[in-house]
Amino acid sequence: MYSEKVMDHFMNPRNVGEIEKAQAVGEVGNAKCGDIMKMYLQIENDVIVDVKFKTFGCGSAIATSSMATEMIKGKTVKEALQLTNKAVAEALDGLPPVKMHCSVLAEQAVKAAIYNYAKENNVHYEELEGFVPDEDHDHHDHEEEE
Amino acid sequence: MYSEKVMDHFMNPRNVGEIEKAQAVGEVGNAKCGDIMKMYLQIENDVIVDVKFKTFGCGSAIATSSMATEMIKGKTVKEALQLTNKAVAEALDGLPPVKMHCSVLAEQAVKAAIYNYAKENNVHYEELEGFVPDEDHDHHDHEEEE
Amino acid sequence: MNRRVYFDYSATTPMKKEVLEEMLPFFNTDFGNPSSIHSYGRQGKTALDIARDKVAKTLNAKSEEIFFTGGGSEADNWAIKGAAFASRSKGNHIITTKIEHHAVLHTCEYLEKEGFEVTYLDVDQYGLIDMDDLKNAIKENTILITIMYANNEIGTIQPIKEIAHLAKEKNIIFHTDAVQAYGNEIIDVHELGVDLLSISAHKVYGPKGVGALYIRKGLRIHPLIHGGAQEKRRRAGTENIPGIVGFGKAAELAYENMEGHINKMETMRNRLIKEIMETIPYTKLNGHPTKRLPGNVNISFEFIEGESLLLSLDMVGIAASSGSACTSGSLDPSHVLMAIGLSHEIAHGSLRLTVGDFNTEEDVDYVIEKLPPIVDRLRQMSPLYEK
Amino acid sequence: MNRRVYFDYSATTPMKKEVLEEMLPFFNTDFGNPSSIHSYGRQGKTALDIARDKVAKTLNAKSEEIFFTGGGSEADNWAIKGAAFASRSKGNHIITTKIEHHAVLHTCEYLEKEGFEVTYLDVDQYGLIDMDDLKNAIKENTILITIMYANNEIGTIQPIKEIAHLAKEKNIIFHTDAVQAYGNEIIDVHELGVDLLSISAHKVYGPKGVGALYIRKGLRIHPLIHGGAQEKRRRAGTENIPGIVGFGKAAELAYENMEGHINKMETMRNRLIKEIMETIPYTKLNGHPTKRLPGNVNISFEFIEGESLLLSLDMVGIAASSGSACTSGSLDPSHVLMAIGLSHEIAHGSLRLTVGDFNTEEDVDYVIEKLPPIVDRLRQMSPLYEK
Ligand SMILES: Cc1ncc(COP(=O)(O)O)c(C=O)c1O
Ligand SMILES: Cc1ncc(COP(=O)(O)O)c(C=O)c1O
Ligand code: FES
Ligand code: FES
Repeated sequence: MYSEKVMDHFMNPRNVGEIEKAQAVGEVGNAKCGDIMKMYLQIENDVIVDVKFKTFGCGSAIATSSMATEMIKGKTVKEALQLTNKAVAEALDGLPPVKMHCSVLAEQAVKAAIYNYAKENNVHYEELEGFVPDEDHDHHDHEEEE
Repeated sequence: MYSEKVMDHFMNPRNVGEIEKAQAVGEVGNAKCGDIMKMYLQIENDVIVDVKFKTFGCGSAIATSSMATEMIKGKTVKEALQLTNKAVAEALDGLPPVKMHCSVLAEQAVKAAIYNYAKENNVHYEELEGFVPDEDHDHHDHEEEE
Repeated sequence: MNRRVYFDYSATTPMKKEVLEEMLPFFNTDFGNPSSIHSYGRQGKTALDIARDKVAKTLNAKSEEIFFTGGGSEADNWAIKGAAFASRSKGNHIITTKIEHHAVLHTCEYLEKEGFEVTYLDVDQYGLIDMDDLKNAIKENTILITIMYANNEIGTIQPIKEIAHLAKEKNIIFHTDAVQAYGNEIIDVHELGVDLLSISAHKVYGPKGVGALYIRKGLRIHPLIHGGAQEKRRRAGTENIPGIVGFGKAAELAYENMEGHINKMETMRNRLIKEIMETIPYTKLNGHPTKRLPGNVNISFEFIEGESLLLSLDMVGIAASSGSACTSGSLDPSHVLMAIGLSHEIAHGSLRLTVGDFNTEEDVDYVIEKLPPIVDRLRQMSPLYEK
Repeated sequence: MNRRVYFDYSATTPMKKEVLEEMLPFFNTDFGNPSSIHSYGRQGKTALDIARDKVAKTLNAKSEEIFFTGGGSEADNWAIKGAAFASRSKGNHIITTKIEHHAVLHTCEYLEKEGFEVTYLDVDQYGLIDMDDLKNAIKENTILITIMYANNEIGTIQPIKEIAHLAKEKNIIFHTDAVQAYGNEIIDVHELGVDLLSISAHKVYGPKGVGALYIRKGLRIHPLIHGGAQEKRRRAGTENIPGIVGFGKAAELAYENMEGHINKMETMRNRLIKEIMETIPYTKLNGHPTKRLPGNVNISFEFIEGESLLLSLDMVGIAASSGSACTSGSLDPSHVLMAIGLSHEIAHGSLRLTVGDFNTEEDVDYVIEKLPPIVDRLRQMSPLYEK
């Protein structure tokens, strides 16, 4: 079902935990749907110097959280905003179709954290235009079938 | 499906053939239903001294014909009229339920022969009262199920 | 009776050794439920996917167009009821033929009770439908045409491609029961243009109790078995993994050597027909002389009845089949033999010999040797003979 | 991961060796179609009769009340649609529960679209229906009650005898889905007084793709699969003889040692529940404490989600199951866990361990050893924990 990379990131997730004095914190998903992802970013000079996550969710949710943190660590905030769920999924050697939406959560969590950071620090990122942090991601309940 | 006795009478039927100058000949069934039984009786002093049959039909039809001829050979006409399909079936160690009606044909064939004999010779057998030789035996098309 | 020869491959086939071998691990080692996410379940899921690919390949279908069922009858029932109920708002008229398998015929009769209208097309003396009859039968409210690919009794093969073409032109769903044709004909669903096609594993050296329905991508029909999310939510029930794996293997084997198989069958079939017809008088070949299944022989013998013929053959070890109703205790002989215009008497004396992969020329010799005296013996006993 | 332990017997079971051995000859030696009158066919017919007797005996039913199907889902669909359509002139109201298997639930939902009215009874926190609710739900036009014998997720056993009694009093057909109860409870159809009862072979160490429907003698329901004259004309399709033979053997074995089986299951089940609940905090046992299947453990772990729990267990070789929707990508967790009143969060963290005949106390030890650190690791990762 899952690629070896997914299983590796699930069993040995990178960057699990919290950052106490994180500049940016974002949470998406909701427990009702069985998934919550929380991201903590430590940002210095517009660079993400550290990142941690906590996730309540399926294997794919945990693996994509882990991979997403790896992918944005050391990047500028602007670069991090380029992160797409597709890129995360590809970095994990793909996800089963029913699990693609979990990778959306990871993208959203990063954006939500930066959104909060931007708001607090009064910065504007055009990449965030149209982003609504509390929007129900409604990623579930799609049929596999046409 | 069939008892050993049925198979024996089917593979080695007794009294197959015709009697050229038979005193009594009876035919029942019809080819449409897949069964015709023809009985030839040689009757001397009210005793059936010889009997032969020809049958177009299933294994059970052939076996019951054979057994019926055995059972009436040497009997008086009155005794032969006592022959029931049940007795024939029992003598064959039973028949499958769907095949019980074939034994009715054998009983009817004997009766039809004696009926014709009685008519020609102007004898009356009370055992034949109510017997209609050309009645469609309509033995088929019963459901196995309640 | 030392020799035992099986000439009833259209009734069912023995499983090939390779098929059984492929199935064995799934009974008690890799036995998981494919819906489970643990390793046992994933093994089952992988096996299921592979088998589906194999079956799809033999029909030139996409994998996602193959839905496994519990047999050919279920596939027929599903296709017909599923399409009929799903299209009820568009119409209620169904067209089929008088020579379909009971799985189709009785389903259509059931639908008549449920408010559908069914036209049962006649066939000619060879068992072929007339395309003009079909055209004339189509009405405004026709929603489904279901016509079998090849007949199980007399082996006649219908012009499926033409029928499919006509159905498509008229925007009518077309189902074909290919249970007998599968494995004996190259079937390319896309080239044919059919919408629904039923097949069954036990007719192609696979396991009993497994079949499949091809459903053209995009076509919606109601499920027959509701429940779990198996088969993309269209056919519920824990998948019969060993059975499906066996079907996959049987399908693969059948198509690997289709040409060799057909040639071998036709050679045996033709010899049987020729020699039987030549040595035994008062016989009639049923079905089409050339448009017939490679393994099907169906001959009527006048003056005798089928069951006694079968029993006699069985006594010398020959397994065959008949269209006589006396085998089942029902009034009429086979509806197929009636539909091609046989009289009752003659229909009752029909014999079907269907050859298969495990038959040899020696088996054919054996039948040719044993059959004539048996027919003769029964004729001698028959009041119809010499009349 | 050297050790592999299977704790998912409610999903499916491995076949017992004796079952496979009994099936083997029927794949390619005694492979005949039981409808054929030749020796191959008669062998199949005999095997079929014996298997039917065996299954009938385990239910204290008559042989002619047992009808083989392609699985439990087909049996459920047949019972419910068959009874509903056959009784449509008498009424259109059906009563069931909110915790049925999807084979029942989705069939009822389908019937709603077809003009039937369905009442879905609530259950209490243990998963039990309230007999008064049932009484109150019965109306003039109620034609069918279908309530499962034992639940597949939480193992709760309903008061079937009482329900059957009430149904009989009100002259309503009563069906019970006994797929999970069969082999784990003494079931006597006559003592219970049920009209229809579904079972499935692969839950009792028999083959997948075989089930049976008990139909009380005299009760008429519509067929689901029309066609040939098999199963007394009530379920068409060439019989899956190897599968049915396997089912017969599995049934026999299950009932030979029912008491020993139940005792062994209960011992393992009770130890699992006790030790897990004692060593891991923030847990909740789902289902009834005593009226539950002997092999069923269902526990919710707060703050974590089921799929990641299953994957982690699978990595150490433990096969289990969960009611979390994240295993299937659908929005809501199990409808059963919702019906007993769990919150979404907690339902997502449920684990089902179902024990079976091949489990040992060492397997239980292994789970008890491996589970706590896994739960802890996932909780450490969870944003909900310590909140
Ligand atoms: C309670 C219940 N009913 C019905 C079924 C369906 O049985 P099958 O998988 O044989 O179709 C199952 C198992 O999947 C079950 O647990
Ligand atoms: C033409 C045809 N259709 C359908 C069936 C039914 O298939 P199954 O026996 O797998 O249900 C058969 C064989 O019995 C058949 O020959
Ligand atoms: S004569 Fe027709 S079944 Fe025996
Ligand atoms: S988080 Fe729900 S399926 Fe992945």
